[in-house]
Amino acid sequence: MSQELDSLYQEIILDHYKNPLNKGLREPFEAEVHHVNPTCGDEVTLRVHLAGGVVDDVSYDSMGCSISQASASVLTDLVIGKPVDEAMQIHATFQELMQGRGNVEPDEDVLEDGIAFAGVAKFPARVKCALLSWMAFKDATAQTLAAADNKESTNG
Amino acid sequence: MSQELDSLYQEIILDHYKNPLNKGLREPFEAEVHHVNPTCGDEVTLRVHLAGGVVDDVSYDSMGCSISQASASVLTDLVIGKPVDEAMQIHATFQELMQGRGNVEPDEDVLEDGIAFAGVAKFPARVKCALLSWMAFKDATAQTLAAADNKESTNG
Amino acid sequence: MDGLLPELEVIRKDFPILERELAGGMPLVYLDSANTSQKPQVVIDTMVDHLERHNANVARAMHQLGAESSEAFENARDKVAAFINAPTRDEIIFTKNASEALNLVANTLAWARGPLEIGEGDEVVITEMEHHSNIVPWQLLTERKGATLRWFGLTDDGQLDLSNIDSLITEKTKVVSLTWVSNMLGTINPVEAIARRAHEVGAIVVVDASQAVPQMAVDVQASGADLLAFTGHKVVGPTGIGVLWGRREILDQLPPFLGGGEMIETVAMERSTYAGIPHKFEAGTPPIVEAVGLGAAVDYLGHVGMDAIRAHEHAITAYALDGLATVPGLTVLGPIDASLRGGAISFEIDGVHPHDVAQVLDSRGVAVRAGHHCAKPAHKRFGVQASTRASSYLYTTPAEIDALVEGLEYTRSYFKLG
Amino acid sequence: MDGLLPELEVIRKDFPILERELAGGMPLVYLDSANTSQKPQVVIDTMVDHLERHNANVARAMHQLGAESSEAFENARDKVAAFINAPTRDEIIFTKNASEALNLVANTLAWARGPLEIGEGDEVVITEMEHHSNIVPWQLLTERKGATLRWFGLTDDGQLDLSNIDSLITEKTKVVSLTWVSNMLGTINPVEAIARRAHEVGAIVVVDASQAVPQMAVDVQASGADLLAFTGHKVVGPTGIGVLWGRREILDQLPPFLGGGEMIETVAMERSTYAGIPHKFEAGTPPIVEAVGLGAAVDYLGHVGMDAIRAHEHAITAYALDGLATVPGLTVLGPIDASLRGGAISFEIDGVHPHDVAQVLDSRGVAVRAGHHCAKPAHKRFGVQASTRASSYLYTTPAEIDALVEGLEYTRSYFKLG
Ligand SMILES: Cc1ncc(COP(=O)(O)O)c(C=O)c1O
Ligand SMILES: Cc1ncc(COP(=O)(O)O)c(C=O)c1O
Repeated sequence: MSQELDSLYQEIILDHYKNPLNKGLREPFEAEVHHVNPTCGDEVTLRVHLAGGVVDDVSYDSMGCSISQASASVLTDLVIGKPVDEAMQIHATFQELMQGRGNVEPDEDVLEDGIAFAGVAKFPARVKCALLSWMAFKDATAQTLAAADNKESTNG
Repeated sequence: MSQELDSLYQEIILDHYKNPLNKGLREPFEAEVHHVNPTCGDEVTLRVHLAGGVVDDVSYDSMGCSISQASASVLTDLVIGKPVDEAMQIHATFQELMQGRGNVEPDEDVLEDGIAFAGVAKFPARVKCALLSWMAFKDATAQTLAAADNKESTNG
Repeated sequence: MDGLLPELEVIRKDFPILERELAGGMPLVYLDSANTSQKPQVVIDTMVDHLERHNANVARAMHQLGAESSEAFENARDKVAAFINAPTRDEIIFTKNASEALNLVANTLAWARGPLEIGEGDEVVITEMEHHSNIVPWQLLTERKGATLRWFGLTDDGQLDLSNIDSLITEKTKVVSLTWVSNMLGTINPVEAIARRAHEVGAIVVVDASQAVPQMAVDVQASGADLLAFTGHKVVGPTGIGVLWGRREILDQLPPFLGGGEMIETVAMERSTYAGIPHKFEAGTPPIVEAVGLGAAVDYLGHVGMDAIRAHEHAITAYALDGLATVPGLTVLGPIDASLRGGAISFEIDGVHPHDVAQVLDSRGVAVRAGHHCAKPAHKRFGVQASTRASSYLYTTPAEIDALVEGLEYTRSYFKLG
Repeated sequence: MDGLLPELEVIRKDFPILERELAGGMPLVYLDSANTSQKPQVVIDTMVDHLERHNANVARAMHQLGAESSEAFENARDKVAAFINAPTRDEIIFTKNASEALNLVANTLAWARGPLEIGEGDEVVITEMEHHSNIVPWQLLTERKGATLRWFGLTDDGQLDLSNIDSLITEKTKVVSLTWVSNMLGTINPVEAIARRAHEVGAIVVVDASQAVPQMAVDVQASGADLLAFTGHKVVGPTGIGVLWGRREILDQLPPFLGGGEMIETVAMERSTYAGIPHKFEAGTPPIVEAVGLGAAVDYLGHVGMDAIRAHEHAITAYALDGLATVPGLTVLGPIDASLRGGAISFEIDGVHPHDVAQVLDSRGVAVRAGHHCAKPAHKRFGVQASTRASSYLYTTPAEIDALVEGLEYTRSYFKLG
């Protein structure tokens, strides 16, 4: 039983949980979103700042379990500084891993520390925890891009 | 099976069904009520005329099955001309028989042809049919008495 | 007989109740399936297994039983979505029965603001052959909102009178709600054509598929419906569960119905926000074991094949119509061409009240329904107060139809009719 | 240990799921009964017997199966009426769950005219410890009708703060709705005293007895409630059924809720009239097999004895509170005196999130709930976002509480807390 548990609570996850990266809300940002996991109440407020097609900053404030906290930390570590397209690609890869019920082989080149979440995919109730901040990131990025589009088309 | 059926459809019932007594709506009357069996749609419109503490007339118009039709016929035959108290007593006796699930011994002195309904009590789905006009009679009589009371107290 | 299910005797063995002996040792001849269907062993066993081994609340519970129960419950949603070809599982809302599903729509429309809002001058169109569950909600809605309720009439052979469709469904129409298959007349209505007209004028189309889903392959995307309701207990599933399917675009616009449980996003003293579909409309602990049973039921029907079931019903219905035509004084209400109808056949017999018909049949083990079948306006249209209804399903045999016809002849003789 | 059910091992044998082995061969320790209770064999068997031998629709069907099914269904109403000491069976309304029962009341009040009508300037009073199902319906009602929602606060030890009762419940108050036993804090509220004040000002009293009926003998007539709701799946019955009890005088004044099926007296195109209670509030095919199961469930509980169950819960709860007090960094939310509370115990542990607590416990077979338990305002009141909840029932043993406490110690060591 402890073995099963260890596959969920990888050392990497517990490390990110204890020492989360990039935590706190920062300026500047184009979009701020607030996402909730309705069943358990976990919450994240997340801001995205894009500049020149690159994810310049992702800042967040969150309350929740080890999985959701660690996952926000890993997210920011992975996407900050990446071109938006690549960040969205990483998002897709992570989501695929999480929803794969443990049958998807994690790609360390893309996901780095994120591969530690492979074990979470086997716990359906925890998948939502791992995805909370990722969904918020996707939402905020989409809002930022849509707003930029709007501006352009109004200007054009 | 035919035997069981015969206990329900006594000759007396079929006779009343084919040749109902006192059918049709008549004047004078103090109260008219309309009762429905919601599950099957059987309907009865029933009028009561009381005079000097006696049930002077009960007239009715009805649509429904043999049991409900015959029961209206037997009702009027039993209560017309009886003092109100006695009529209500007959009502109570008939209702008790109907709701007795076949375990109540019918009292021929009180119920006369009404004892033919003893078999109906064994068919829970049909008890409502047999009671439809009886409930209407009780309701109309109560309304008449209440109106008379009111008048008295207003006059007094 | 052509069209009968090839393995009818095997199918009958799946339904334990069909072995029942009734009073006087009579075998059961169950011809009341439009009222409720019987349940195959696999549905019962699946429910028992869930209760004995996997029972837990769903969504909220993270432990192993909770995960098993949630998975079984949500799998049922997938199965139902596939069964009616819904574009996404999120559009499947579990209710307690078809009546709740229809009321959910009428009730949330009463509180809707924006394009779906209904008020004075607006019209809702239904038909004279609706079940009360598709009448009363619209009466309550139009009364409460000062809108007007209008009705498709019926032709003498029990079909919708479409001659005035263009003056009935107009720019004022906000909702058209109709039954796909009538539970009284058996009529199959041209839902798609009516939906086309309704969509021309911007009305939404609600389809009561309570009698359609049990009897034929239903494809909600091809149907023309915007919202569609059916009920578990008529598709060999348990009571306590119904389904509302709706296009996401419409469901998203409707305000919440019942509040509490998993229908929320967050609850605060100042104000609450609501979950997305389907959960937004599923307040409180859902019918869990019932959904699991319904999943097994649609699996079962899918395995037999809905086209095969439709062919079986058609064959039995044609055979029944032929048999009933031999009974003197008997008039069928509704189409007498089996290809225009489903398997519910209502009729009257001169000189015997439907209650009495049903009673005599029951004494011979033949179970039919007598009354208004929750379709009073349709009965009134045909000048009758009540009727007797025989309704078949995938387990019905020609021999059972023979027992019905013989029973009706016996009824006539019992009541001493010519 | 004093107060435990004398035949606890025999009772446990009645619940087949308690034999379940979980992942890694761990035996099930089910401590999530406030979420949903497990089902004894007799409830399952009664449902199976109904489905296999007596299944038919009720009320409408006059045949033998219909009579058997109607009788079983209506007997269940009698059993429930007796179980909560309702003055008449007609006051027992079957809903799909407690949430629907509470929404039924709020929803019909929105359309009520006359003395029960709610409008601007009127107030509804609830409490900060309500389950979302007793919050959201009142938020929707007061929002929609321009009325005001007011709240009883909570004391630091998780009881209702009654200090301002006279300024909270005033002449403006139309409804006071509160939970009898909190599903999060466990608190047992003084329903009768609050009802007395509410009745002084002419308000009606709605009681959410979802956690009370499973745990103690409930006498609706003595309770002070005008309306009272509970849910089948928490009293060892199936999902898909709940109960609303109400005083006839109140129920008669409420307009219909859902329309269709047996809730009518007559339906005409011009207008419809409605049946008397209870049918007026039971639209469509009711949860038949669920009612039959619920009847068996209350019979079962009655046979064990509600006072004995209360004593058992009290003993287990006291034992659990003692055990939890030994876990470093653990804080119980709610009264720590077992005699003031029911068997649901929510707690937090410094440094471990409730999700993680529940996960570690689950790996040891101990099933508890983690989250907000549909009581977000109460969590907010205590400055926490979520908690872990262990909840016992008549089948819970002291050894299971030991497993919980050991599991919590293991959790602390797993997360490397001092
Ligand atoms: C206090 C309380 N009220 C209401 C409910 C709602 O019950 P249901 O989900 O069965 O509608 C629950 C249980 O979830 C509860 O604990
Ligand atoms: C056409 C039709 N609509 C609606 C209903 C209502 O279904 P339920 O009683 O399960 O809500 C029925 C069956 O009773 C029906 O036949």
